[in-house]
Amino acid sequence: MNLIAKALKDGIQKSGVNPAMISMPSDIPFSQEVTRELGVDFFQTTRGRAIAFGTGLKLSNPALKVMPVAGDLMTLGGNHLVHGGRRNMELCVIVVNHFVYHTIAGKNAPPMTSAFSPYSTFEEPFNFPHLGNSCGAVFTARWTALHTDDLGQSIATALNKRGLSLVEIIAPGPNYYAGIEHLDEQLLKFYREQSEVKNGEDPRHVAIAPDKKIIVGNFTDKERPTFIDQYNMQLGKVLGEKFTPHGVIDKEPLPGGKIG
Amino acid sequence: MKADPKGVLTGTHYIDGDVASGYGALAAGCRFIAGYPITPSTEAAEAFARVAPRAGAIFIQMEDELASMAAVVGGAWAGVKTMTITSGPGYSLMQENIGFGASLETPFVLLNIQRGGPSTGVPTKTGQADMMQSRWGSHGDYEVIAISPDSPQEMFDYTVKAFNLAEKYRCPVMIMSDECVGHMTEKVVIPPADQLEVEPRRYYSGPPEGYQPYKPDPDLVPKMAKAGDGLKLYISGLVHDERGYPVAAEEFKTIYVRRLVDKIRLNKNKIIELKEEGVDNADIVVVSYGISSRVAVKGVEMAREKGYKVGTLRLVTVWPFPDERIQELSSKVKAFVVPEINYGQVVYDVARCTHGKANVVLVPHGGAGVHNPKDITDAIEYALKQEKRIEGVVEFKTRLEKLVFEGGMKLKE
Amino acid sequence: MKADPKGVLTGTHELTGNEACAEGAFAAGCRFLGLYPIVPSVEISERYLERAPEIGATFIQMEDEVSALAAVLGASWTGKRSMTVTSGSGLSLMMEHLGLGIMLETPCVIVDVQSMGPGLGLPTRASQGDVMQARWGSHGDYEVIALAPSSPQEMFDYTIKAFNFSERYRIPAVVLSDAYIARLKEKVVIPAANKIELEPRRYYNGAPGTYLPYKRDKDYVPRMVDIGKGYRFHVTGLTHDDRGYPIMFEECQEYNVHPLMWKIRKYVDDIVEFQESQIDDADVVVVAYGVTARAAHSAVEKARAAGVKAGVLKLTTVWPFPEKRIATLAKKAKAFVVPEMNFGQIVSEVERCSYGEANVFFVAHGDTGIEDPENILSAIQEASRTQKVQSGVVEYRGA
Amino acid sequence: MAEIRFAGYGGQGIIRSGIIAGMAASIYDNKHATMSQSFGPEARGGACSSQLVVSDTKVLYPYITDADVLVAMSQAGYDKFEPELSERKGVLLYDEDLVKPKASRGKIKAYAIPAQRFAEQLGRKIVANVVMLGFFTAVTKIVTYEAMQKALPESVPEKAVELNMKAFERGYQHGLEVTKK
Amino acid sequence: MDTQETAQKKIQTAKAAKDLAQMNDIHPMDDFIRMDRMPHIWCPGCGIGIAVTAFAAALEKAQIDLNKVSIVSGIGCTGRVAGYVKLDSFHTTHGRPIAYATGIQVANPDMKVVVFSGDGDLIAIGGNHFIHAARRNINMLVVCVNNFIYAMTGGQVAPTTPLAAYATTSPFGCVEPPFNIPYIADSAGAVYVARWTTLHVRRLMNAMTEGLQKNGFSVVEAISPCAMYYSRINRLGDGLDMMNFYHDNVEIRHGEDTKNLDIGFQTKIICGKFVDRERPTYMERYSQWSEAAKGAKR
Repeated sequence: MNLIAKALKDGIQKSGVNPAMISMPSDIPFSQEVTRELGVDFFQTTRGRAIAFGTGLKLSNPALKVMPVAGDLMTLGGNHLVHGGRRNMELCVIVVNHFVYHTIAGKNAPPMTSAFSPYSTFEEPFNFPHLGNSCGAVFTARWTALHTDDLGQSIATALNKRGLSLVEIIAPGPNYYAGIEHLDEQLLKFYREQSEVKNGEDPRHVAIAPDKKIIVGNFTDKERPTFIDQYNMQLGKVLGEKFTPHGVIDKEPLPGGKIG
Repeated sequence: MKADPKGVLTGTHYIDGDVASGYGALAAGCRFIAGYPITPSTEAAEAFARVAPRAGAIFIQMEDELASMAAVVGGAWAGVKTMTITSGPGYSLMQENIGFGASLETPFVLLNIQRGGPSTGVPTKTGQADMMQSRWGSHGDYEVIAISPDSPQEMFDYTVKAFNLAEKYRCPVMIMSDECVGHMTEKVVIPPADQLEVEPRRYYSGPPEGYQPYKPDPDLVPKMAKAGDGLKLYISGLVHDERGYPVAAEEFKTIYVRRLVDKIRLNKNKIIELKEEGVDNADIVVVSYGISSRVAVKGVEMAREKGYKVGTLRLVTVWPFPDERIQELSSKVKAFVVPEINYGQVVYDVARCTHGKANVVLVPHGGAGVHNPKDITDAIEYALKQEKRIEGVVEFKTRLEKLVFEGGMKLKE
Repeated sequence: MKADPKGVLTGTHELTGNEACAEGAFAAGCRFLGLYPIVPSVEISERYLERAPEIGATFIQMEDEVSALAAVLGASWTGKRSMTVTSGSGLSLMMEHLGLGIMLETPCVIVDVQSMGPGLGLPTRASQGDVMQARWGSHGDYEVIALAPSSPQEMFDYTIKAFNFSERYRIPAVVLSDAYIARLKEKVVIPAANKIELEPRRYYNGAPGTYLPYKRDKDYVPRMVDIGKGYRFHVTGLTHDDRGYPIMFEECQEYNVHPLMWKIRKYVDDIVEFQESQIDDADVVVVAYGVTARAAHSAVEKARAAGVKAGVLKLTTVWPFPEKRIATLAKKAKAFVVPEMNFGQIVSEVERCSYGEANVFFVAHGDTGIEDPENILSAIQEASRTQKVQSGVVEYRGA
Repeated sequence: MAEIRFAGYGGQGIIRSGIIAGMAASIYDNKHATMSQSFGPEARGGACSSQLVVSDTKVLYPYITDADVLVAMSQAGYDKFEPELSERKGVLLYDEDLVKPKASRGKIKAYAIPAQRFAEQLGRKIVANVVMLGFFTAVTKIVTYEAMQKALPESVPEKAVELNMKAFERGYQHGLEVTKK
Repeated sequence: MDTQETAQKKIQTAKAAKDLAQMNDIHPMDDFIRMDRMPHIWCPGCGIGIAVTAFAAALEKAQIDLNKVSIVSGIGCTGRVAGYVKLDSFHTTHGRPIAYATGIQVANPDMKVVVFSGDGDLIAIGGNHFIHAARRNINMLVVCVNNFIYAMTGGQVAPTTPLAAYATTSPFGCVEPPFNIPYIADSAGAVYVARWTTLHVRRLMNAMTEGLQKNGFSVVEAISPCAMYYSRINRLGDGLDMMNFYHDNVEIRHGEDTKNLDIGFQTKIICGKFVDRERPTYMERYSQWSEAAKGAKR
């Protein structure tokens, strides 16, 4: 988790957003030391509901920057991701993907007894950037935890993006693969050798498969009105003068960092 | 604190219970509702969506009930009063995050317009079979407050009250209404904003470093904070200590969960609201809640015409349950008659509190309709006739049961 | 019906509770597992899928608990005995489909390895906080059968029992294990397949055109068929008639839902099981279930040694609750002591069924992990000293 | 106290009728009025009814026990709810083109109106329920004419107020004529 | 329980009388439709019935043994389809028919499973099951009748409601862009994706036939008018007007890139067959795994 925390911190710093305005609903248990270090408000939510929880935060106080962190494959939370993307809810979603190593290394020789992995090995994993892109995310990127600079930059861009952005981080999962921790060195080397940077690649071509390199980079970067934009636009049109736009206090721009 | 006039639709309305509850939420200061359409609760969401913009409130229709409930908890931590609206199956889906909200000591209100169950059941018709679910539906130990209104006016009033209780005790408050009340249209008088008392959120106001999200005040309720205030909140659904940090040590669990339940149990006399009528020298007391209490009125009326001494005890707050009051009454009366639109839920708590001192007669009804008041009269009569103490809850055989299972049923489709 | 030898690992083994549960499922003929991994129930799934290929059982890891139980209900209608395993928050997510299982009268087993709640709680620690949820957690009216094992051997035995109950009464049955039993490793004796008695599914054997999915036998339980056999039936979660067609009026609701209660309530005596020890002359009866029963036994031994006449009533089936037995004992004994790893759930049932004839002492979740026999012992001693019958539960808060 | 049942099929504005009458009684006549509705998921075109209890004091029991008035706008609605009409004091109002009533029982008084035909003559079939409301007001006098005049414009779209007032008047006049006889 | 039987007999007698009355008319769909449940609940002008008819024809055309087809529906207007179709049919909970069907398919791979449900059911609450079943490539045909709104509950906004269209829970116009269902299905891994409106009955039927014959997760989106809510709230006329609209505004583009298939409010609708590819199904991967597992063990 350290690698990820570092990347998050780096990203927040680079983005210029005031950490106090960042709320981080997460279904990964970060330690209090880490979140204090990040300087954000941290919420450990029920499994898979970080995005839904974040939607509540964002709509109740649009001045907040909301940064849901989702663990493992987002199995339970897949629906919230696609709907968040469709609405273009202004959320900076970080997906931490621990599974890839096994898929890549073709380690699907059963039966394996380490928790969680054996059931999934014969299923094909999601191509997150593609799924995110197809449901409407305005920014998608994938990096391994090793690409620290690029990852930090991507997170910074994502944080300042108006709309749902999705950054997939491929990282070893010491929490779950306790038994293979000693592999970390090798694993990182593996990441280095096996990944290929292709910025701007069409996300549909970045699926992770055993015989292919992991394509990393910033894939999608587009503009779409956010949910709140669309809400203000539509209600302004229908209700006219009577309507006070949501999230605009005294017609001042929102606090909480640069808004593009 | 007085209500914000922007959210109060002062005046006399002729609206149904669902709509009244939607208006009540806005008047109570609710500024965020996340919901998902489900019959028969949708009108409340629709009503709120219509009036929300005038008060700067927002309604979002989420992708499902799980997301609605999670968003409502999130919204509350962003500093606004929040609510969600649902019915039977949606309520079941929300259970995980209700427990989560309770463990975070999040104030929010949940409106459940009960319908016929189990499963999809009878969506367009009434039921009262989620009462125990409202108390026990999520895993682990927690306590909630549940209110059961019986008219559109009460739907308004008690929605406001529900928000007040939620803020006061930092816990989920359930409005356990039902389809009959939800779809019943009556006059609803909404007072001016300056006559509506709303409970402000108890915010922490000390230095940022000193904030502990679960450090209780003397009434066992901790102070709230909101995201974005620079407090570096660490809020976790895991077992946590007063700072909110997850701890593995067992004793914290004891303290933490004990306070979760104690903050309601020990304050229960302040929370419980009952409406009693004619119980003082009654032989029989009819215990009821929600729409059943209005139906019971007729049954009681008929029994009184026959000269029986019958009192009524209406549970406005069903949870926490008024153990002491039932205990007290059970040594004075002969029996309790409990009409419920289910096959026995709250009646077991009545029975528990009698400690064998009075008989308990359940008048069941499966839902999709209300009791025939004659059944209640008959049950009163039956209870009066019993000389002996009967162990257990007597399930009174209703006209409907006889009709359906003893022949004579007509298929009217 | 005897068990299929293919699934029975006959012999004496050292197994954890979770492993024993998976073995029990195989022995009971379970051939489909719909799961979503959650601590502390994962080892059941792991054991299951490790052995599944050789036994010919299938499983699927679904995207969440909601769909895991949905898949189990679907699989059950194909004729395969099916189960799902989960823990606290997973059980909360399954509540809607528990209701569907009740309404479709689909036999299946839900194993809930209880850990601390509410919310995320403490996933690795044991608790008994889901007991009331198992009974009341889904909307609408229903009855369930729930069993509480207290050892790996009982995990094995009760899993089979749960399958038998679920087939007999066409109802989802719940096994309320806990994180402690799950990890506890003990000797488990698995008998030969021909010594394991299984309840066969109650099939309908008539001609395809004549099948009514909800036509009840005299004991209120309807008969099943497998899909794909040409019956082409319809079932729905809406209130329905015998044909499984939705009819939504009051009479049909009564016709449909009331027997869902009766099929359990009228056979309570056949279902309810409990184990008693030293109860005949007991002044104080400890009512316990699951892992707390072990502490209860130990406390009772000590109490006896100290001259207090104490006994244990251990619930095998928590639901339905043994109302009659409690009522009988209330008249004989002075008091009940109810230790639970929660803050008061089954104790209110004991209070209700004692009809004011005996005191009820409650020993809440203690500070020392698995219920401390010393705590229970002190409660027993206090209970034996208290003469007057008090109203309400007396919560024992430690010496 | 008066117990009124409006019955017809979905799309006729049966529930709306209950609301308008209830609003008139409770807000503008200062009485108490409770309206409850019942419909199934198959409501479109299916049976639909609303019950209204009007009382000078607070309405405790909100449902019909011994109906004073049945307003029937479909045969199915008539068949279903006729039996609950009080033998002593019942009043039946029906659309003579849509309902064929059985022989009268007890002291039930029946009044007929071609409400739908009138509505068609006015230009829109959809206001048949308002014609019926006018008729109801005139015949039963449970709700005052003045209260209905106030409640009606509040309950219909602005554009349709005039048409609805006309429809109400048409039914009301017919009611006066019928009761004079 | 004699009394219960008596009551039941009464139901049966009443039903039998109704059945008899209908006996005189034998309809070609009799083997497929539960005639004893007619009339159905769908409103005049609704397109769901057309989709069901197309499905019946598709089953015939695909020459599938009706005893080996199981149909699962969720909640909503389209959710009632399972109840009217004389197959092994399940009416389940809201949003979960795909999960339920997955259980059937995995436990008994011989069954052909069809999920027939609405947009709100499959894409809103059931979105997760939709994408995960597509990812796993579970062998099933999903027919998603898309009428742009929640109709059963009375016209609430759906994740398919076009921007600015009105619904009861978007009283000032819909503010959320709708899903492009083929795109989601495609990106999650469906092997067959087609979209037609209920005007294109024959093509819809052909798409369903192909979907039934396909080994893997197939999605057929059937755009259907909702005359009672969607059209009424948005003042778009009745069912026939919507059909006319489809006639004038549908463009057929087979093989179109799924990302170009967005639907706006009363704008052009692109229909056609968009995806038809091969991927190993869940069961294929599973049996591979299972064989390997047995090998590993011994």
